[in-house]
This record gives sequence, structure tokens and C-alpha cells, in this order.
Amino acid sequence: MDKENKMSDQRRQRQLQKIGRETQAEFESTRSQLQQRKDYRPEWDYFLDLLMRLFYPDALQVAVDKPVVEHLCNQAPFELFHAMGVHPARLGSGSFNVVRVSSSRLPVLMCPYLKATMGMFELHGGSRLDRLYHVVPTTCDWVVKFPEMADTVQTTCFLELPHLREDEKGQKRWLEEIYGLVRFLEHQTGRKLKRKALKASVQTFMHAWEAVGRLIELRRRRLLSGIWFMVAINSFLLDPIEIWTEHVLKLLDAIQSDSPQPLHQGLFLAGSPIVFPNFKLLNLIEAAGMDVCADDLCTSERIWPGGVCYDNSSCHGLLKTLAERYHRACICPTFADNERRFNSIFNTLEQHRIRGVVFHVLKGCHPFDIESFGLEPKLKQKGYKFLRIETDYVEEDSRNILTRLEAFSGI
Amino acid sequence: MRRSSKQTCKLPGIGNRLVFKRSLIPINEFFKPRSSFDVSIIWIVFILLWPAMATSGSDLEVGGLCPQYVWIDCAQQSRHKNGALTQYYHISHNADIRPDCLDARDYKVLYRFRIRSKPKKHPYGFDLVTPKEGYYSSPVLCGKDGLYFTIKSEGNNIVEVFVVASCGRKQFLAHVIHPIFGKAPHEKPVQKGAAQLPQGLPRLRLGPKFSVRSMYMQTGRAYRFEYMSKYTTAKSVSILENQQHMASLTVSDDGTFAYTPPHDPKLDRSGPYDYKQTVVLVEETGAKREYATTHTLLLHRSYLSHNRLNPGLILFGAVFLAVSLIVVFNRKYRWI
Amino acid sequence: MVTNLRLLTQHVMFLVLTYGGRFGISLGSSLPCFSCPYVLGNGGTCYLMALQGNWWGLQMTWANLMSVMGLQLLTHLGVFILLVIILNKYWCGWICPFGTLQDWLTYLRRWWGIREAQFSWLTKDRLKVIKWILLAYTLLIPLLIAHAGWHYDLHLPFCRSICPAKPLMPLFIGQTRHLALDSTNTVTLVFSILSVSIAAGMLVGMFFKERFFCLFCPLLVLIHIFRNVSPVRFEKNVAGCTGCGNCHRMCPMDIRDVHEQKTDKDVISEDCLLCMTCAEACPEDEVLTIKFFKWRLFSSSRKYMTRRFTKKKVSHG
Amino acid sequence: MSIKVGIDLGSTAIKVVFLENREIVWKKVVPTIPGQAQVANDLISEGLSEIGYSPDQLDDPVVTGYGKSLVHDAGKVIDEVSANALGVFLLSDHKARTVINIGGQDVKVIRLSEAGKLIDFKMNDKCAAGTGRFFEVAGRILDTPVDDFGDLGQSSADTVNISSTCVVFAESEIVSLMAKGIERQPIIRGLHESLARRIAGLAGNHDIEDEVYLDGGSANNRGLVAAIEDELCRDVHVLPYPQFSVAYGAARSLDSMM
Repeated sequence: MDKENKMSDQRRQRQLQKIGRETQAEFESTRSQLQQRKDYRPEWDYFLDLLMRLFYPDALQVAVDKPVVEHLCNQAPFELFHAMGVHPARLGSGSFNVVRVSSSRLPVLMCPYLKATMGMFELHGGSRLDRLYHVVPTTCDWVVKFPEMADTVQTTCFLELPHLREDEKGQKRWLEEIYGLVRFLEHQTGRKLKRKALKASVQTFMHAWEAVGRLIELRRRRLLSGIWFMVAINSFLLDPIEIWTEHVLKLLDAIQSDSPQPLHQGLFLAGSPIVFPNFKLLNLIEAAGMDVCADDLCTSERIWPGGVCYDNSSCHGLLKTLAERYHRACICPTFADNERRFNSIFNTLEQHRIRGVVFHVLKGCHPFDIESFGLEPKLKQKGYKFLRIETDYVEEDSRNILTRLEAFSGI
Repeated sequence: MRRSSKQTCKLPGIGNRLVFKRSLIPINEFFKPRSSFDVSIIWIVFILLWPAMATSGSDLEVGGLCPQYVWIDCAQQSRHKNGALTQYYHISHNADIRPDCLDARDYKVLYRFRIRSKPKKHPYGFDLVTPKEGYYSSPVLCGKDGLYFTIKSEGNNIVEVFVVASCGRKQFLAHVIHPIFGKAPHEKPVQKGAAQLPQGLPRLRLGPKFSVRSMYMQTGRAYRFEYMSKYTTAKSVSILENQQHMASLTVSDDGTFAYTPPHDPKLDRSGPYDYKQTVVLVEETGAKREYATTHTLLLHRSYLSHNRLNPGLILFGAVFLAVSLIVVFNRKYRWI
Repeated sequence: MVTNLRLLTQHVMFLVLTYGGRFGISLGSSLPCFSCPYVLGNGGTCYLMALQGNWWGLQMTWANLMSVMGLQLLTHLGVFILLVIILNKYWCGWICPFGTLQDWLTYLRRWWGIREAQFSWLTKDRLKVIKWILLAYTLLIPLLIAHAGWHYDLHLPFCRSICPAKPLMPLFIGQTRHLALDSTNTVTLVFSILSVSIAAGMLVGMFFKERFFCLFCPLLVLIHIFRNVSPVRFEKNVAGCTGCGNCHRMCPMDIRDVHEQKTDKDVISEDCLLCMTCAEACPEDEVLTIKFFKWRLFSSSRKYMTRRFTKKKVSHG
Repeated sequence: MSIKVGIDLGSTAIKVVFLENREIVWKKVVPTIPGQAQVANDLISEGLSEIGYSPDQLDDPVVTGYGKSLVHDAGKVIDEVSANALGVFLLSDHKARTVINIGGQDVKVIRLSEAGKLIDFKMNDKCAAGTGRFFEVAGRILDTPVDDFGDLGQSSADTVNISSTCVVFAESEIVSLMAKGIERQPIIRGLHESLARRIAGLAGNHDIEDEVYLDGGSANNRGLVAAIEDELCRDVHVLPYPQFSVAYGAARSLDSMM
């Protein structure tokens, strides 16, 4: 009996090593592809190195030299973690290969992004990062069940996300949740939340937000391609925030110094997250002669909650501000009262004269799946092009998607 | 403005027990008006007696009796359409007899404005003008309440009024000084009048430090008077309210004396606009005449002297503390 | 920076309205802001005083009312309305000296890092009624004095029994007189006790809650009545709102309407002070716009907002 | 006098058309085999020789279809959806408003404006269900040439229900039906109907315009057309040479540019 277990364990190990190698190769190749692009510039290497940390989480651990908090969605305020002396990060990756690690034990329909995340954990023996916690805002069902399915050894803190936020009840409940998070972190780290620290952290991130804002502006003006933008934002929080910000600023200066020519037809990419190294859709969009110049992906523009503005610098005031900024201002489709999400999309389209929306639906991503049907008629009635692309972490449908995208660009 | 009590408007003597005791002639009884019929009869009698009167000398002496003193009694005001204000004054005295309209000519009313108003400006902006001697005179009229005269003011003015009269050996001089708040849009500039005060009369001046604010006369504030006469004989100063003797004062050698009207509960109870009239009477005997000089003070209730600062501060502190504690301890989240 | 401009205006106006009279400045007695008449040597006075005074004047016959007195009443009213129409709510957010005083308290609170007190939405809505009640009180009592023969010591009921500016503002010219209890008679005593207690309570309230008194200000109501005839416009491009809630959070009066408005573009709500804080905090371009006639004075923009709040410019924040 | 050439490198067949002032002067279809570029070049030269023109009279060929990226010296490349739309629109002299293309590996439902502008299109996902491939597989099992399907299908009055549209499952389902001894005709009819259902589902019956045109190789199949008409409750037109409309559109795309 033991013998068989040992056998199976060994087989498992071999499989993991195999997938590990392939995944690594996938990372490397994606990276080298990016480096061979003609609009590549050396400033990007920093960000590409960061992205590799999705595969080598220990490197991240070493770099930040703090307890790392793995958060799943964007509703938990980064500033708060930072003020508590821990480092928040999204360790999920978009790897095609790593999905295979755990897919056998998971629902077929499950969000592939989470499958990949889970696979990466398993690949690294789950708890390689010392003192790692999970913070899980309960957005969609997959996320809610994630810790259960991943049965991680790390302690997990759930944030009950009120799906109604236009009323007082929801806002109060969320504030309570944030206070709960504070207590959790205080308990885990054994230090108290200091007002000054929180204020400083807010300012630190404000500088990051300003930099990201400039990046967005650049891309809006079609001066920065969608893929590179994604590279920059995907690497967010894979390094101490201050250093990352500096590099973004350097990059901005570098790009603006030699004024590049505007790229081709820009379009708006909505829907499920896209994470390095899975840039399939972005590549196809470029192949079809278009480029993403705006998006609302939670791994891209939406990590930018806009500037955090507060008039009340007390600890409570700051917490309230952060709570609202990450809850009321969040345009994740998981919320029930979300017609303002459409507003924000229409705004961007109008202001930057974008004519087309490509709606990316990952298999099993119900919130976006549902929403795409609500959005389509609204957009078409306003005279915008709309293309819904449902896909998975597989390469085989690239040809089909490309055909659609080409036709789409022709409309 | 509003009159505080009607008695001050009534003529003195009427229905006054004291008067009957001192009266020698029952004519008073006879003269006491009971109805309009009596009044008419009295009229007829006087008209018949007219020639005799005419010959009997031009003073107040009626049946050999003179009033002890004469004072000015501020009566009602009436506002004109254009906002100008007319102030009515009664000429009152404490004679045992009822003065008769024919005496009107024996009274001389002079007045002048002490101040020119600048309505555009803040009260601070008033400037005080003491015009050269030179007065307006106002005709003395007769109403059913007796003798009266009026002064009309277009704008905000402080008016200083004199009533001069004599009776036998007695020489009367009554003062009053008070503000009249005219509101006429285009008030005419106050130019100095033509009439003059008769020479040689003693004067009772409010002051010597005459300030605009002291025109709003209040109880509980000291008022200094200056009595100027050429005689050095003893002077008796008495304070009268509705002819009741309230207090007596002594005049210092330099002819000044001060009077601090006590707080009046009745005034305090009633509103801020009510006032009472207190008469300051100075009597002195000169070489061959007796001088009775009065000054009528329009006294309001004290504006400030009832303010209790410390209790106020204590209350303020207490409430402040109480509310603070409630707020601080009924908190849901941390304050800092 | 809108905020700095506003602070400047507020402080200049505070000096002008509190001490202006000493330098011959007089802006009349129909100002739609709490420039207290009890501050001797002020540069113009609050209309509420004149208003109560004028009603007080109604004890005159209507015939007289048609005369110069009535004319005066009407001029006061006319001037007031004119001022209100020209600069509608700007009087509250940019000029009112008592508002400035409240802001000082708020800055002090922020400086100490004390958080703002919070009302539940329900409480907030219930409080709205109070200013109407106070307005009624202000207008009715003088009428009753004039026509129902109520006691004269009840005159100027708002100033003398409610308004916290009466006890507090004269302190700026070193006059503590209005903190005293007036024991002349029962009415004055009650009035002064009310006045002093309310002032004390309000002082605490104004420290813990930004612009606390403005929640109850009857003048605010009077000003609000004329918002539609005023050229001052505060509009929202409802289609552009992404509902971040900054406007609600930053608003000194915690007004929700701007955030909640989804159909109508006019968002000057009853409590609005036109301090423009919400417009500054709005991260969406051109969503909140303040106009005078058709000229836009300020319009929200993401750039402005990020710049303003990145460079620690948050006032005392 | 120049010749325009349109090449449609489809997944199952390669079609070439020659146009001389907008008329098809020569056309040919061959099954797709590796080395499509070579095949295409051979076809062109073959066509030239047949109609007797010299290469310099050719405009640059316009290439479309899955294989288009494989042909490097193509003068112009156009995506198949646009080419398809244009082709059908022109061939139907500006009547067509909806085009249903049953290709080798995919099904497209294309909507056109009156001006023939591409408004919107739907396309099957990666699954090949309901495509031409479906018939090829069925043909192999029933060992019947696909071209006969039309007549056979219509010849039978009764039908069988074939539930699965997935090529693979359909295969096994047909086998089991045949094992039960059911004739080919009802089975073929059943196939047509199941395919029609599938296509109607994709087209979204409500939001397609009238003037529906069916093209692609399978459009020659009368039985299928009938089934689709039945399913869509609309007349479905078929062009004379439905296989070539894409290539034609590609060829015409040049002068439609001007």
C-alpha cells in the first residue's frame, strides 16, 4: 500500500517537474517574443524580470523582504497592507501549461485563471512563501470557493463583499469588513495600524497612481501598445511599490522623449482578466491590425482606482476613504447595482473616440459572461462595434478568433 | 415709541386728593369737570370773564395761585408718510388750578437740534454739532388734555427743548433733550433758527460731557447736571415722578450735581421700548424772583446692567463639556 | 487651485465683514450671510436681522406700510433678493464669516487627526426639517408681537435665542457681552440661556462635524428658494458618473444627491454650499461643472484631481 | 484589358475565379492539400493558359481564407467575412441582407446593410459542429457522395431525429441508426434538419434580415436549403455558384475600394 502511494507520489512529482519545465519554457518564450518586438526598448527588461517572479515567487519574497499577502481581487486596499508592513501581490498567472497541474481535480467550467493560480501554488509546493496569507474578497463564486478547492495551508481572510453598494447598508458593511481586515493583519503581524503610516502609504500609492495615470494617458493617445501596457501593469506590486513607480516614471520619460507615431486603430478591451504570459488575445488583436488603447480588466487599468482623495486624515477617515474607493468606485461586474460601470465604458469610448469594444469572456467567468449580453445592445444602439470572444486557456481557437477579429476590424 | 402710563399725559391736579386739602377756594370743586356739559359751562364762564382776565396782567396768575413748577411731558409721536416724525409735548405744571387755553401765549417754546444725522453711516459715524445760540420756536396749542406743542423732525435728530414761562414772582424754565428718529428719505439740513432764549435765566444742562450714546437714557446710569445761575443762594434739587417726590439732592458749589435713577422693576418687566419720565427740579430764590427749573429725563430700562457674565460663562462651559462628553463617548469608531 | 482661491476669498471677506465698518466699509444690512449685526463696526449685516426687524415693522398700519417704511422694507428685501440671485450659494461657501469660523474649527480638527462625526442617512434627512422650523420661528414671532400683542422682549427671536453667531462672532472684537445671561426679566433670561447653551453646543458640533450649523441655517433655505432664477449653475453629466462616491465623502455637508442623481443635470441641492469640493474630487472629466450663465467656471477632470490630491495639497489633511 | 483574380484558400477547398470586367471568365475549385501556395500558383497559370492570357495582363491576385497568410506574394489579403459579404452582395445584385456561409470548418452568419456594408456577423466557436465537415464525415459512413445528399434527403417523406450536432458523436449515432436497419434517405434528411437547427440557433432566428442567401459548398445541397428554409421560416436564396462567392468577393474587393 505504502509502496503504491510512494509510486504515485513519485509519478506526481515527475509530472509536476515536467509541467514546471514546460511552464518555465512558456514564460521564457513569451518574454523573448516580447523582447524581439520592434517597439521593444531596454526599459522593459525591468518589468519583464518582475513578471518572471510570477513563476519564481521566492524572488518576490526576497525583493520585498516582507510577509507577502496574496490577494485575489482588487477590493482589498493595497495602501492598508503597505501601511501594515506586509506586501500585497497577485500571484496568479495566465500560463497555459500550469493549468494542467490541477485541472483534473477541478470543475471543467472553472475559471482558468484561478486554475492556473492554483496550479502555480501546487507547482511551488503551496507554502514556499514563508508567512503568506490570502485575502479573498468574495466577488465571484470561483473566488469564494478558491481557498476551499486549493486547500491552502495558509491562513485566509475573507472579505464579505456587499454586492449592493449604492445604499448605506452596503457601505457600512464594507467598512466593517475593512476594519475586520485591519484586525486580521494586526493579529497576524502583531503590530498596530498607525495613522501616520497609513497616511504615508496613501501618499506613496498616490504617486504610483499618478504614474499609472500617465501610462494610461499614453496608451489612450495610441503611443503605447496594449501589450506593453499590460506588461507594465501586470508587474504591479511584484516589486516594492516605490521602486516600481520609479521605473514607470523612467519608462514614461523614455517613451515621451522620442515621440513615437500613433499606432493603428484603437479599441476597448473589456471583460475577464488577462495575465502574463497569456497574451494570446492581445497578440491576435495586433495581428488583426488593431490595438487595445483602453480596457477595464482587473489585471490592467482597473488596478488603478483613480486618485484616492480624502479630506479627513484621521485613521478612520483614511480607512473609510479607502473602503469607498475600492468598493464604490470598483467597476467589477460582480456588483448588482452596476449601471455606472457601463457609464465609465461609454465615457472612455466617447472621450477617446474609440469605435469598437472587444469583450473577452474567459470560460466560466460568469459575471462577464452575463454582462456581455447586457452591454452588447447598449453599445450597438450607440453605434459602437461589439465583438464578444469567449475563450479558454488554449491555443487551438486562435485561428477562429483571428478570423473574427479581422472581420471585426473591417466592420 | 409708546407711552408707559397715561397718568403722565393727564394734567396734574385732577383727581389729586392732596390738591383738595390745600385748596382754599371751593371753585376747584366747581371747576372739576364731570361731563362735557360742565366743560362747556366752564368755557362760557371764562369767555364772560375774559376782559377781566385781560386786564389782570400777563402771567399765569389765576386767582392769585401759581404752579410750583412746570415741566415738559413727552407725549405720543406720529409718523408721517414720508417717514418724518412729529413728537408731541404737553406743558404740565402742578398748579392747583386748571390752566386755561388762553394762557398759551404766556408760554414760550424754543428748541434746537443738537445733532445732524448721517443715516448712511454706522452709529459710530454721528458727529456732534453744537450750533450757535439760535432756536426755533414752536407755537403752543391747546387740546382737551391742555397745552401742548409739537416738533417735527425729518431725520435722526437730538432735539433740545426749552419752555419758558413766569407767574407772579415765579420764573419757570423746563428742559428736555432726547433723540427723534425721523426716517424721511431726503431730510433737509438743519439750519439754525432765528429765535433767542431770554437773557438772565438759569440753565440746567445735562453734561458736561455730553455724549451721543447718553441720549438713550437708562436707569442705573449716573447723569451729571450743571446748574448755571448768577445767584449763590441755596438751591434745592428734588426728583419727581408723577409729582411724587422721589429724592432730594444737593448741588455742589460749582453748581453741578449727579443723579443715578434706580432700576424700575416695572420698566424691566415691560419691553425695551418703554420709558418713564423723571423730572429733575431745581428751585432757588433769586433777588426778587423765584426760579423753578426742570429737566425731564426719558428713562428706559437699563440695557446692560442686568447682564450676568459669570453665570453665562459657567453655563457655556457646562453645556460645552456635557455635549463634548456625549459626543466623545457615544462613538462607534475610533476618533483618532 | 479652487480650494486656495476659496480660502483666500473667505478670509478676506471675514476681515471685511467683521472689521470693515471701522474703515468706513458698509455693504448694507441685507447680506445673505451670517455677518452678525451685534459685531460693532462690522462691514455689513445679516439680512435675518433686517427681516425680523421689518416684520416687526408690520405693527404699523398697512397704510403706513405703503409709505416710506414699507418702501424701506421692500428695498431691504429687494437688495437681499438681488444679492442672492447674483451669487446664490456662493454666499455660504465663499463669503459667510460664520462659515469661515466653522471651517477653522474643521481645520483644527483635521490637524489633530480627529475624525469627523457621522450621521446615519436617516438622521441626516430628518435634520433637514429643522431649518424650515427655524425659518418659521424667525418669521412668525415678530408677526405675533406685531399683531397678537406678544411681549416686546420676544423681538429678534432668531438672533437673540437661536443664532450661535450672536454670542460667538462678537468675541472677534473682544466683546464677551453676549455670553452673559440677561436677568432683566423672564423672557430675556430664557432667551439668553437658550442662546448661550446653543452656542456652546454648536461650538462642539462644529468642531466634530464640518459646517454643522449650516445644517440648520434658515438663511440657507431663503437662498435656496432662488436657485432657479440664479445664473449660478452646478450641473452633472449623469451619463459620465462612475459612482466612485468621492463627491459624497468629500462634501462638507455630506450631500448624497450629487452622487445619487442619475437623471437630472441640476445638482444644487438644498444643503449645497457651492464650495466646489465635490467638483475638485470628481475623477471623471467634465462630469461636474460649475457655470455662471453659460460660462463654465470649473469642470472636474481626472488630471486635476490626481494632481491636487497627490501633492499633499489636501487642506490640513 | 486586365484580369482580376480572387483566390479563396478555404479549409477544405481552394477556389479561384478570374474576372474580366466584373464577369467570371474562369473558375476552378480543388480540394485543399498541403503546400497551398504552390497549388494556388498552379491554378493561376492553368487558368491563364485556358483563357489564353499572358501573366502580365493579371492584376495582383486577392487572397482570402484560412490559408491567406501562407501565400506570401499575394497582392492583397482580405478577410473572408468581408470578402464573403461583398461577393454575395454583388452577385445578388445588391439584394442580399443576410448571408449564411457553410464553410468547411465553420459557419458564418453575416448581416449586411442596404449599402452592402458589413454590419455584424456571428461565427461558430472552435467546434466544427454544423459545418461542411459534418457532411463529409456522414458521407463517408453512409458511403454516399455528398453531392447526392440533396436529392436523397428530399426523396424521403419521413425522417429520424439526430440529436447530436457534434461531428464525432453524430458519427456514432448514424452508425447505430444504420445498425437498426434504417434507410439512408431518412437519416440524411435527419442530418439536414439537425444541421438546420444548429445554424438557425447560431443565426438567432429573430435578428436576421430577409433576403437570406446561403453559400459555401454545402449550398448546392437542395435538401439542406429546404431544411434551413423550414427552420428559419424564410425563403433562402442560393446563388448559381455558391462555392465561389467568397473568391468573387475577394476579386471584386479591389474595384469596390475605388
